[in-house]
Amino acid sequence: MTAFIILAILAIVGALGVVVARQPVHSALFLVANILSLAILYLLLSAEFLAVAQVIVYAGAIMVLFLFVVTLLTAGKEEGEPKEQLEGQRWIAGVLAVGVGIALAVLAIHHPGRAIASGLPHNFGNLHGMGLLLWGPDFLYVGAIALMLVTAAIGVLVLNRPVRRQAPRPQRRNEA
Amino acid sequence: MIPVNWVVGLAAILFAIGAIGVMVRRNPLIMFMSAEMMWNAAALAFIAFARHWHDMSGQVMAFLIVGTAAAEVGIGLAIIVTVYHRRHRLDVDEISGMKN
Amino acid sequence: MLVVWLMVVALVGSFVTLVVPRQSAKMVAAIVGAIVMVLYIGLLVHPGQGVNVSWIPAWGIRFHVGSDGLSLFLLGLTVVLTEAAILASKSAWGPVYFFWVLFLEFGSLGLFSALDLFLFYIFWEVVLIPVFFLLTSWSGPKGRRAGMKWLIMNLFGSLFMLIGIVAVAVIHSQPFGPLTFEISKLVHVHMDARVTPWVFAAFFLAFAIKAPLWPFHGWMPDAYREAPAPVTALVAGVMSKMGLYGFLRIMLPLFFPEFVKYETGLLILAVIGLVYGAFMALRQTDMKMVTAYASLSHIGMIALGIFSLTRAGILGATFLMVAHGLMVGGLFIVLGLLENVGGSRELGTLRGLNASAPRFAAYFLFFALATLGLPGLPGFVGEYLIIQGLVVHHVVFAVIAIIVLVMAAWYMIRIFQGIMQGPQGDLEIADLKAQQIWWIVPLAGLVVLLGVWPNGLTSHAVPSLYHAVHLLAGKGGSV
Amino acid sequence: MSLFHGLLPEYIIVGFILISLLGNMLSRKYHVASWLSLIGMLSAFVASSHLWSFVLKPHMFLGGGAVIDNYSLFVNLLVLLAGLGTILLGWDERRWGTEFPVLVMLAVLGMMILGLAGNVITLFLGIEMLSLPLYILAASTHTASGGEAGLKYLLLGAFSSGILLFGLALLYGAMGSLAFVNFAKTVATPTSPLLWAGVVLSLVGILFKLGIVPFHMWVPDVYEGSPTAVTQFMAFGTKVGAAAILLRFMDFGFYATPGWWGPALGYLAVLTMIVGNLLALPQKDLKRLLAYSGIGHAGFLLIGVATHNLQGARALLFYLLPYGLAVLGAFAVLSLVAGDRDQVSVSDLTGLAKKRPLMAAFFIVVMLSFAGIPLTGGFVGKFYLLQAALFANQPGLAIGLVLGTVLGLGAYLRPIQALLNNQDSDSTAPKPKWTLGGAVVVVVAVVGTIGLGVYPTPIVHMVNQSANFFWLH
Amino acid sequence: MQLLTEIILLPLIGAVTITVFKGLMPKKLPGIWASSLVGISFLLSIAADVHLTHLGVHHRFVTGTLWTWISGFGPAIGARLYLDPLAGIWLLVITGIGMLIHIYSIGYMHDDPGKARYFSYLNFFIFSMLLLVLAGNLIVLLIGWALVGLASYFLIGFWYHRPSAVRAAKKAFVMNTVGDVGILLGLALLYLHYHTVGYPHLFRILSAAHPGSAFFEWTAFLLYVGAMAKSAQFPLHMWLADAMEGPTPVSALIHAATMVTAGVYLMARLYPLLRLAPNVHYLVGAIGAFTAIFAASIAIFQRDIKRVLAYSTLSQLGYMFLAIGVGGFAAGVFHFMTHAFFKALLFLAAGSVIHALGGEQDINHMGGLFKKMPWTMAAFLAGTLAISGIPPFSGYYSKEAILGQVFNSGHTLLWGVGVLTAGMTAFYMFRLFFITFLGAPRDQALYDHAHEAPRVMTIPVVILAVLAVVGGFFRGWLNRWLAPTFALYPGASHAGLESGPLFGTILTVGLAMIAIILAYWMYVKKGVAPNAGSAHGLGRQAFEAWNLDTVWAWLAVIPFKTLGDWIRPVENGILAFVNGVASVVWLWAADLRPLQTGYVRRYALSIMVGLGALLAFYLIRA
Repeated sequence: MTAFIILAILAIVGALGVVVARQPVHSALFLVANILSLAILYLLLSAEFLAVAQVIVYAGAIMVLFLFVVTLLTAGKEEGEPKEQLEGQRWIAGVLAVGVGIALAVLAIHHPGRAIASGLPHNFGNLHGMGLLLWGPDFLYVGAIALMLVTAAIGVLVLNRPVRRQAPRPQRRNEA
Repeated sequence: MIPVNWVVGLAAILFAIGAIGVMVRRNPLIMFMSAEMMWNAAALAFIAFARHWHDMSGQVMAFLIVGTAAAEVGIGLAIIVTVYHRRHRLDVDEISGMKN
Repeated sequence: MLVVWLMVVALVGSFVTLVVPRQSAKMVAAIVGAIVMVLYIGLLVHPGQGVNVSWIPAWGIRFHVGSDGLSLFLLGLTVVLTEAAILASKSAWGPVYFFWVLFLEFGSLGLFSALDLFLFYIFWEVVLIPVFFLLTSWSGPKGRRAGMKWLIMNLFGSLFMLIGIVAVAVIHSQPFGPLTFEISKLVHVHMDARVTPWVFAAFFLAFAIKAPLWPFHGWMPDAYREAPAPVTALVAGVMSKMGLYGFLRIMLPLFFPEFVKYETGLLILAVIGLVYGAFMALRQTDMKMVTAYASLSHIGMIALGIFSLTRAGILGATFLMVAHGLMVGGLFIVLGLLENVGGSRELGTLRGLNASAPRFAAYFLFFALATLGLPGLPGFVGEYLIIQGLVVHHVVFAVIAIIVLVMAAWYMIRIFQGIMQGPQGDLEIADLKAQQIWWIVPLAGLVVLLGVWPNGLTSHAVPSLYHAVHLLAGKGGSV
Repeated sequence: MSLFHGLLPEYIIVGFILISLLGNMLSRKYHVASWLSLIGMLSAFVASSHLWSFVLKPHMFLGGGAVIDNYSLFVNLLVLLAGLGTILLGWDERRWGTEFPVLVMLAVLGMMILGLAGNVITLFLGIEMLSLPLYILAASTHTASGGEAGLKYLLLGAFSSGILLFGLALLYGAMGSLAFVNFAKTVATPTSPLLWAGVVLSLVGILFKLGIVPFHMWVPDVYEGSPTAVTQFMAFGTKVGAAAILLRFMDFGFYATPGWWGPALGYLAVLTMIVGNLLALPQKDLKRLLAYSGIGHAGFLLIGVATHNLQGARALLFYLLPYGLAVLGAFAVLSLVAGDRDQVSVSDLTGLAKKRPLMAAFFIVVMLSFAGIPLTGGFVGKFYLLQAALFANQPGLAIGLVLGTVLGLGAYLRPIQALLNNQDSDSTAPKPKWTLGGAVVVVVAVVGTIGLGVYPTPIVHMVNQSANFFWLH
Repeated sequence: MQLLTEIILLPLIGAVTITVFKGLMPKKLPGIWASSLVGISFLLSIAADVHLTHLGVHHRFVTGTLWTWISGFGPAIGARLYLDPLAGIWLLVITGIGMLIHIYSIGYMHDDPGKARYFSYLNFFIFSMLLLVLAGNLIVLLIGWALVGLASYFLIGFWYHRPSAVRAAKKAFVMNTVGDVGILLGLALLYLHYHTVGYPHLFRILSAAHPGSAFFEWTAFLLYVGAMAKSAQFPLHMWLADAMEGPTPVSALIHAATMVTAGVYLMARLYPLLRLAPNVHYLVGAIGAFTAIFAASIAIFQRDIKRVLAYSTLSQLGYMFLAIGVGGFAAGVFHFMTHAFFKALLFLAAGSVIHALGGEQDINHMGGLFKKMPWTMAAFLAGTLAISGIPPFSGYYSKEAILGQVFNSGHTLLWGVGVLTAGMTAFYMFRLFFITFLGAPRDQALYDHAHEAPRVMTIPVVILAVLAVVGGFFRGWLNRWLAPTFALYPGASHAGLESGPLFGTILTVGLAMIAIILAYWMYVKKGVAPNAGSAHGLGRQAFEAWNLDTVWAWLAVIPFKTLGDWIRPVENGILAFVNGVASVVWLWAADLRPLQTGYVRRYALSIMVGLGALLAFYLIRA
């Protein structure tokens, strides 16, 4: 319980940091903190594999990508955000999100649940267990993820191609 | 023993913070990070419930979320870069040419 | 079967006009119209059984068409008036114009012969489209607005009717019966007392807007004013009958108790339209608008006949529907030709034309007299029957109706004299040439025939009419 | 039937994606990829049709994660139609590069997965797989509006996916299972708050994709900014996918307890129909107009779910086809009129009837189908929806449908009147050119639209068969 | 039956052929063709009447149905014809006098470019009038009734380029329509109660009924409204004077001899119904008497030769209705017959005068014409004597019959009015005669041009003059002739011709003689100007027909037009409502558009709002 509280505070602080930080780099770093604390929480929740995956994929790959882009886009540019201009945006968003969050949290905490008496199954959440699933019955899902990553690759390719504005329509006879 | 319900409560709070981030920040990168945070919150909830139900399919789902997030971040960052690489500021409110 | 052929010929013919050379489109359209007329004569001789085949079996929808006494003559009205409209149109309006006119004929034929409620609805909306396009493309910017108004208002009403139709079918199928849209079967539907008024209102709205009954005529002045004269003739002559036909064909059998319940209110509505149209017609200076409001008044008269819920009234309404179509259609066509040569429709601009155009004057006067209900011409027959029906229970309305008949004589003669008689103005117009308008003579002959021998129509209409309103017996009174 | 057999269309698409990628490496010729994708989708189409008779009884795989039945196959057919149309419309759009067909196929795959999704995982994967290529496609024009469209779509998509995911997580927590089949079994009893919170959150995610008010805001901007062919794909394909999963999710997963989720959807449907069609009225940009009309149509589709009866499911499925055909036709004409531009305003249509009568006629037909005029498929669809609403004893939905239709009619009449308007037409403006792909799409759309309007019986039968998943319980 | 059909159809054939082929016909043909057709019709009418005499007294009618006119809502109504002695009289008068006037018109309309049209109208009128008279039920009667109105409309407006003619035609048509719809409603009521409007049948039913119920009063009143309009009874009389805008032979035929007496015919026809409605029956007589004296008062001050005759027609029609009102049906019919003779005569003679003076109708420009037009003068004198009721001219007998019956029935007041009117009649008629034919010419130029009419015009005039002189001697014959008709009606005790007390006769004739002498003294001896007395005061009011036109305008025309103007805003409101809904929708759309701000964060917020709302919705419901 203590561990949970500490991790929770860490995660929340990280999350708040992301939202509050003035500079994107700081936000990214706060997000790393958040992700790491969550990873530890995963461990506590008997999800060893995911904890590892979280660290490697999120903290390792995704956040690095973020940091890279942040530096790419903010280098040599003015930093910081101008003042809020949309009327009531912060206020309404805050109230709504806090309301929704509190409502959900309360619901979740009060959810009775049906305690399962027996202990965890064998290999629950470790590499072995996940492997059996992901390379077994759920392999198709992994295939889908693979296709998505391919999509991402294509996307980067397409989006960063040199711009050809107003490319002329191909003339049919030229092709022939 | 971690109280699963409390973990889900934490996830809800993270989710809300992420939502606030998306709605309040004007830097697209931070907005995107906040959205990722919402995904993370969902993954956390899945894992917590997987623990609760002693059912690994929740963890599989969480894994898939992480994988998808990776793909999405790739595309997202690419789009953000294409949109902003010539702009002065990273301000999402500037990208509002289409309206009404 | 023949009735289907009528529709097929009209439909195929409409597409044929699109592919033939531009200058021969009118001729082709006229030939198609003539073929339909010939087929219609066949139909008159052998009314036949119609066609009843499954169309969308999943919803119990059948392609069920047929012609009985109620629809037979409205089909005839459609056929005749369409041909007249084609002949009265300018060849220069192009193939698409004639396509739409024939398409309108197709839709109208379908509507009047449909015996399945779904089919009825299909045609109900199909006929809206040609008029919209005719208004949009063959008149000015005001016409575009009028077209928009026409389509949106009518569709607004008819969509509520669609709800009504589906509601009736759904209620009829409860519990767990198959869906059906056959009018003859839906008649036996048992509706909850809380639901019925709404369904009634849904149907009523559609029919009242299309007719148009007062005060649902918001689309009417613009559409009548802006449309090319032959189209106005079709709208006023044929399409306005669709709403009234709907009352007879669908609402009376389906909602007879409601009609009895709301009778007074409905009669008041109709009578307001009757009086209102007459007063408006009296104060117009545009000859087309006089006719338009006169038409509104007549629609009120027909509605009065229907809502009187007596045999005579309903029979009179049936008769007047056909007769009014021919008369007002002919009148609009003549006015349109007059506008073409005179370049105006205004009472002050056009005056004393009788001297230069006696034929115009003669045709104008003939149709004007028919419209105002001169005894011996069919308008009188219908009006007589309606008044005969009204005196059974509602003498007050009969009195109002006859006062309006006097007003009709007044406004019609006023507009005729204003344009045709009196000292001759500066305007001299070319009179009609025989080859230009030979076809209006048979039309006029038909009108005379109807006036002299109305029994030819009524005796045919009666059996199906009483079938449609068999519930009338419960209300007593054979008149 | 084996899983492999059942997933044959999907496998074919995957195969052709891989082949195309390979082909792209080997040959940079633009049309190779287009042809490959065309063949691929056609074969998938054939495969789906072939499977039709094998799945009179639904087959479940992956523990309920994938349900192969007539429903999924019908969705496949619709989606493939959308994909084929997109490929044909984009046939000559060389500037998008050879990756364009691949991306379309990827999105098609995502939509197909949505059609067969039977658990939370496939739902999520399908939605993401549908969205990711579309983010790219939306942004792919390298124009300011294209970038804006992509960015908005991306940010909001990520946001809504987050909501969806959290909702799914809550559902999982409440149910202890990811499969809809098990939801249905568990949910029979009165519900826990966690459950409905989960339903609400996941609904928001799905309704966002469908474009329901108030989750619709991205639609006009993204449609306007995207290339025309892609817009068409979004308007048709995304709606099919989202509607398919929404139907399966609600009507299959929560069939037993319709009473508590139905009304809210009903209100949203009415709101959407009215707001969407209302806002379509004053639009000047044609794509934006169609976008708002798409929102309105999403409202119509939602009726089918809100009625939570068999007729509703059938009607929704049916309505997707005439709607899609009209979208195909409208956007095809739009792209022909636009030529090289990406923007088409209503006034650009002026005088089209004179310049290209046939094109104008086709456009009119599809517009009338949108408006729900009889003898077009749109009418039959609306009729079916109305039937469903009244069978469900929800006249409010029917009235909303009517009001929405009338408002929409007002919007559709404006382009029609513009193209019939000969007076104000700019005679110097070049005539739009027919392209082969565009012509094929338009003709198919128009023939299909009228065919559906005149003789819908076969499709009605197909649809009625497809909606049988409903009776699993 | 066939005979009846032929009688009716011949003029119709004439009308149609002339209309269709007028371009092909030689100039003179239409007149001859039309006249000969009517002539044949006349001969056939005689044959038909002769045929009637061969029928039994209790069965003296010919009837039959040509075809079923309408059916389906009750017993069928046929296109029926019916000839009985009553109709027979009208038949003879219509075709006979009609023929004469046709012939006269050949001369009168000789120079008019529209004469083919004229003859087709005239033939059409004869057809309609025959249809009216020979109708076998009220429906056919109503058709004929309206068609004669139409023919009258055509002929009044014959010179359609004259605004006054056009206005008069419109007035006549609209007022006649008032009558038409009265009959329409009345017959609808009759049909409703008895399921028939066919003649012998209807008479039988009505004869069996007992008087006094409101239904009979209403029905009779409605039918009487029809008769009132057609026969120009007060207050629906104004159209008749204006109708003089038509050619003079038309005035003779339609607006004196035949059409305007259709009301008398209808009332006589509906004798069984009037019997059942005592109040309306009395009303008929009272209004008749009032019309008679009222019109006479106007006629005294008129300056237009035709207007004088028109008002005298009105006055004489009043006599006929007076007769009917007291149950003297035969007397009414008798006066109709003699009136047809002498009034047609007067009009034709007046027409000759007008013709001779090149269209001048104002008596201020006449005078001394007896030298130029002796034949015409003689004929006119005969007519004037007849109308003034001087024995032994025809008018004396018929007027005596009426006044006698009125006196016998005990309506002393009505009788007094009748007697007074007789005196006035003699005065104004002789005023007209003296001013026109005697004295010095008032307009020398016109006088110099005057000439006797051609023979084609004088011969009909002379024939009519003879009839006007001897018409009274048909008295006994008529009584016997009509007896079978009225015998069909029970309680017809007063139907036959009666004579009044001797003092009445003396009083009437004496009054007339005094009036003639007064007129002679005033207009020949003293040479009073014709327009003297009509310049101001009561005379002016009388000259302007007591300004009833204005009253009518205030009572009917202006209210209707004003109502029409009031309705216009309502109409604008309805139209504006439609447009208003459109603009409200448009504005609404315009108001909603800014919500789509283009800011992606707003969009996200909107999603969140939706989410919150949905959650709240379920929270509240949960």
